[in-house]
Amino acid sequence: MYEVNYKDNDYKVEILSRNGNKITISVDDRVYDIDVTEPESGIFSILYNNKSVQYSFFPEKDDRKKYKVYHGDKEWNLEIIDPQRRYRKSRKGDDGDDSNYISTPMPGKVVKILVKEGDKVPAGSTVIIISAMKMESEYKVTSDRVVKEVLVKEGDNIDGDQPLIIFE
Amino acid sequence: MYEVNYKDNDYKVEILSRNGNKITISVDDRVYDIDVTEPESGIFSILYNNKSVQYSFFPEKDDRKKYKVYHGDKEWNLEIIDPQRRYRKSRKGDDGDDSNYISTPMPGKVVKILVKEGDKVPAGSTVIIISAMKMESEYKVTSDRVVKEVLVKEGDNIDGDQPLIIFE
Amino acid sequence: MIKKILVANRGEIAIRVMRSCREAGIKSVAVYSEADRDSMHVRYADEAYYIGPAPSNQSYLVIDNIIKAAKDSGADAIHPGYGFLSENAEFSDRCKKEGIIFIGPSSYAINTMGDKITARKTMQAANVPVVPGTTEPIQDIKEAVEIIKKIGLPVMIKASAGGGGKGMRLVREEKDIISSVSAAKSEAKAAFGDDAVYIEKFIESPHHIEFQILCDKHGNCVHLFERECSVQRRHQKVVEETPSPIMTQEVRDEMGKHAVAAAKAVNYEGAGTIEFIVDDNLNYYFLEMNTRLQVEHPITEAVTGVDLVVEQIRVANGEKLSFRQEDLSQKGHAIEVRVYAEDPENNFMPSPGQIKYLHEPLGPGIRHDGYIYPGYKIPMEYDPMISKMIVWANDREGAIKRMKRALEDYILTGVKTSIPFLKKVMDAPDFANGKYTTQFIEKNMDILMPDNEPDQEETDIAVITAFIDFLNKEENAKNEIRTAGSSKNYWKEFGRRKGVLRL
Amino acid sequence: MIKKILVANRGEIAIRVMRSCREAGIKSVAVYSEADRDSMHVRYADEAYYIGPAPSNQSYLVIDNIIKAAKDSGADAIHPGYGFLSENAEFSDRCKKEGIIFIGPSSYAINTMGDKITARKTMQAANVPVVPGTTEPIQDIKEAVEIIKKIGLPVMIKASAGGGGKGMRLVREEKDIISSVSAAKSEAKAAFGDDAVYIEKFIESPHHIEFQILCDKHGNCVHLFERECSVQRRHQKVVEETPSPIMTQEVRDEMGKHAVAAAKAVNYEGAGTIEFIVDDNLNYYFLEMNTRLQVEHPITEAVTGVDLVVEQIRVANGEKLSFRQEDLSQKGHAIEVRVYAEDPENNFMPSPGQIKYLHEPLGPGIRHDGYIYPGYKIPMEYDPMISKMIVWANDREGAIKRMKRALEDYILTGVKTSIPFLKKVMDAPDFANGKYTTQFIEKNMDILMPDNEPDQEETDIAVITAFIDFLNKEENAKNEIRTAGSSKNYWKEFGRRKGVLRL
Repeated sequence: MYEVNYKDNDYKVEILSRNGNKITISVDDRVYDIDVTEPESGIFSILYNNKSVQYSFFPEKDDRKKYKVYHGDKEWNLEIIDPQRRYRKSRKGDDGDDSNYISTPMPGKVVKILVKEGDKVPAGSTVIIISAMKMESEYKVTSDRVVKEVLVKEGDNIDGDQPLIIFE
Repeated sequence: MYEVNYKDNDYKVEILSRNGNKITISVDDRVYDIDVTEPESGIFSILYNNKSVQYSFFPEKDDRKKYKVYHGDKEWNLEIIDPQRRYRKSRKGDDGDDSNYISTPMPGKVVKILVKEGDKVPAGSTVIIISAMKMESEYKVTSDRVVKEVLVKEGDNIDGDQPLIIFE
Repeated sequence: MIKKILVANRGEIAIRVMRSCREAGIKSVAVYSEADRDSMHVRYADEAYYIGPAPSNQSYLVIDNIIKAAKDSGADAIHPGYGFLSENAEFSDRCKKEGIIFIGPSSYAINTMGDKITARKTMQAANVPVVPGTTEPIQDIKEAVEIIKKIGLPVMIKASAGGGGKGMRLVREEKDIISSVSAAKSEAKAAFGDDAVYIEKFIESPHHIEFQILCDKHGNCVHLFERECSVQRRHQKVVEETPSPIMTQEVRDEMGKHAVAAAKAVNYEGAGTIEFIVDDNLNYYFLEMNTRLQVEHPITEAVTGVDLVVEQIRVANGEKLSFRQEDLSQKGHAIEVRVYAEDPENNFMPSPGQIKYLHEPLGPGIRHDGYIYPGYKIPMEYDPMISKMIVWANDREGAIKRMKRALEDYILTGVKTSIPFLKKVMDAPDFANGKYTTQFIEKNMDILMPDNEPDQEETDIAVITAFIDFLNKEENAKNEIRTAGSSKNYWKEFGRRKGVLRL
Repeated sequence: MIKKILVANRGEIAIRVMRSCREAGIKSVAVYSEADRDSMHVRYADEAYYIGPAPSNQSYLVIDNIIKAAKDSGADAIHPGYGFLSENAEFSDRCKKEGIIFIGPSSYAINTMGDKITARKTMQAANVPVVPGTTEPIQDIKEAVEIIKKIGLPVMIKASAGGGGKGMRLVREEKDIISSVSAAKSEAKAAFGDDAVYIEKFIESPHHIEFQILCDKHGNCVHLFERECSVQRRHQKVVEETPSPIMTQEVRDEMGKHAVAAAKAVNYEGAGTIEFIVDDNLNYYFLEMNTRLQVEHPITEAVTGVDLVVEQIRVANGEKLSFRQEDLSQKGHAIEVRVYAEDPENNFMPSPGQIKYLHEPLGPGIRHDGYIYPGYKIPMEYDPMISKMIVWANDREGAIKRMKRALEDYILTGVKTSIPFLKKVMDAPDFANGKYTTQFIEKNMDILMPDNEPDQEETDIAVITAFIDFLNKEENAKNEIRTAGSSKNYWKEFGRRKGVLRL
């Protein structure tokens, strides 16, 4: 049994039957009869109840179980949870990882680093300043932390979602 | 040493030096200093002598050594010949294979088959009629042949370059 | 008011109609055959209904299936596009019977204009010029000679029972009249056992010029000027432009009036086209009426600013035309080319297949109405037209330059297309001068054939391209074997940047 | 005659200029920084020259490097686009010195219009209305009161030495004049040690309306009507349209004459823009002149039919304007939106990154000037504008509908864009009514914020999408392990079709 996580919910997904591109599938207790094709790479054309809709998607480069899905102006960040991952997740507790490091949602350049390894940083203080497209953003810690490791240096170009500073 | 075949010529190609996307390469005795990147899959942006040109290409699905290359209105059918293939080629003699079967340059539908296995077919006679987009084309043999095998039947949809009728 | 329209068509015209629906806030319903599940018109519509196997006589031409889809979807109206059922009187009637609005003319108008003889008689009654000639068979030589003198030379004499060129004589000079009539008659007698002949004015190397008309259900009818469609190959239009380079304002006004009279003669409703053949002296004759939207309608939209599909919908809604003849004018110059998946170098053989790479032309003055996308497989069951490209500029010279640029910018691989041929048309002196007739392609065939022979340097770069891609792929394949999964690679790269692998 | 143009710019404007070059039969030369090797402008040009590292002050802004590329390529002329060196007087002079035609005005025009005080004085001398106010600092309260009465309320009092809001007072009512002047003066004294103040007419919630002008080297100068640019966020234009919904023909003619007078006052050559601030009663005041092509120039091209880049090149060639003022007219209505890689929901933070999927809007009345392509990585070093989309229709209502459709058809994933925000602008009642000022975005912020909360069904389909793709990929991975190489698969499939594996 697979689940797909979106925000605070894990949706149970199950294929009830499949005949070529015609699929009957349940999401929690809601059942959909859909006709799905992939005319272009990363685009699903989906017909259901005779409605025609298009969903675009791509898996994240570093985790093929994490998806970005788009439809109209809407956007979802989803994660496929197979039994193995569910087990790991339950062991670690929620969001256990995320708060262990600072990262940015987008690529940019490190303008200034305000902490060094071993620093004790009080909640709310800025630890790093990143610029992207002429705009600078300050990244702060939300609780008291101790810096374990600084992975970048001033002037570095960084990717989005890349760990920058790791806390203990 | 690799060669690339185009029409009646085998071009000797050799990379003399490579530094990232800057490549010095010789084709027969002509040397090119090029700066080549692949901004989109299947598109090379090539700068040489400060000229900026674009070449599109794709390898054929059933033979990754056969390429179609496009530039402007021009089109090339090329084949990479590595030492192994050159050896095989020299053993078989030129074009030995091609004349053993009838195929079409494009996908279509079999309208009529005029021969059956074992038939002796005189040069110039039509053996199969294929339709594509409302237009019918007759395919003939250019020399006297004997039909070894008919691989398709009337009404079949066919791919381009698919063997249809094999001769002895 | 129409709230949902089923488009009983496919390809670019289906999408073109749906675009106007979207702008008008109207839901659109696609229908599709088995070959078209992945067609862009299905993806673009709000709803989509399957209507049968790939051959159009089992899907797009099956009235019952279309009507069923319309009923199931609750569509108020059906737009037929062009081709398929667009000029089918039975379909027009059937829609009416089923309480669905047919966005097109009545079966009466379709039938009257669909039959050449009836159309000709109707036009004569409405004082619209038709090609001069006899309407009844003639047997008497003397009568024939009199009629020929009345019509004026040159004329074509045709066997009334015949066909295939038998009993046919072209007469250019007066001295040949009697001998030609006699010869035609005896040839006809020998071939068909009947020596009756027809006589028709022979239009030498004519122009094909058509007028767009638009009529509402309240008796209002306007024309939206001409389209010059003389660039044809085997009676298939290839390039269209407006204004016509040979037109004068005087003749335009006069032809426009006749076009409106022609439409009114059949109580026409909606958008339609009156086709004329025109000689070099601008004498013009009714050829036929197309009781639907034409492929080339966008050039009229470009110079008049009128969205013809929106106007069709308004008329179908019972609204009055929102403009009068005097409100309409032509601004600038527009050219359309039809891009086909065909091989100009191989006798224009259709070239279905998969689009590998697609880059569509953009920028000032270009409208591109297509339906293909990268990876799309052009099916072999339907017309091989893949898009129509329309350019607009302030003057004809600017429009030609723009079209050349647009064709150059249009990059498409995987199938052969008519793009190289169309570039040659734009370059042909006869086209540039605007002095061309329906003989244009035939006459210029030698200079229109693409000469795609690459030079040594171009071939070298092509060879290099294939070779480098081949090497890159070999290299990647080796790397893939060495490392398992992209996730590891990511962290490896990240580690490299730091000098040490930390995570 | 100019035969080769170096475009000293990047992104969409470089391509836009090169398109006109192609149409005019002129070769184009691109320059590129390290971040731009894969940029479309490099791919589109005939030649390309590397000019330095990614930061623009090491590449696009380095005059020596641009000049060197021009010399190396043998370009006759340089087009600066907008931004970068386009309003740099030194660059204009340097080109002249090097014998390269600068497609833009003289350094005199750039300098005069570039300095606010000089520009204001020059405009006053040319009888172009400027915002009423003092030009010299005032210290005497009585004098200040007199001047305020002359200018008329409301006025803004500003500290002459100051900035940052200190010593600034808005006066709306007569009874507050004296107290406000006193307060401003003492605040100024305290903050800057100088109590001198300026007084300027306060334009309440103004409109920003600009006029396109075009002048040749022979003293001919025309305007190409107005552009309404009041939809701004932090003084950055977001949406532009023409005609302005508040304009009257009378005011248009008058403003046009003043725009021409403004350009003539600096002996202007080429294309330029005179910006005015306009109050609700259509009183207008010169704001500044942009001595270059504007981002929003295409809406003028759409309604006038004039290709402004082609005209710039003609002027640079020394040709006379090919039209007079009376030859120009506006037809229909055009709107432009600027699409940025930014996140409207996150304070419009720039969103560089890789474009994953791109589908550009096509069809009637749409012009899309962009430079991105699928797989393109938007660099973080430059302006985040990724394209400008222009629609044209016969009237304003039609243009708004068309823009909505175009924005809906524009599909782009991988980076956040302002498209959802622009859709909301088109839907805003104040915009639909044409009753908006530069306060529009601020005033409507609550209804302009995208509300992208999906409903349950949409989320379910998204979940299904991710899940099915995941399963498909798992399945493919297994198959890849089972079979080695695609060549084998092909023959296997072929064999299956025949029932037996024969080859």
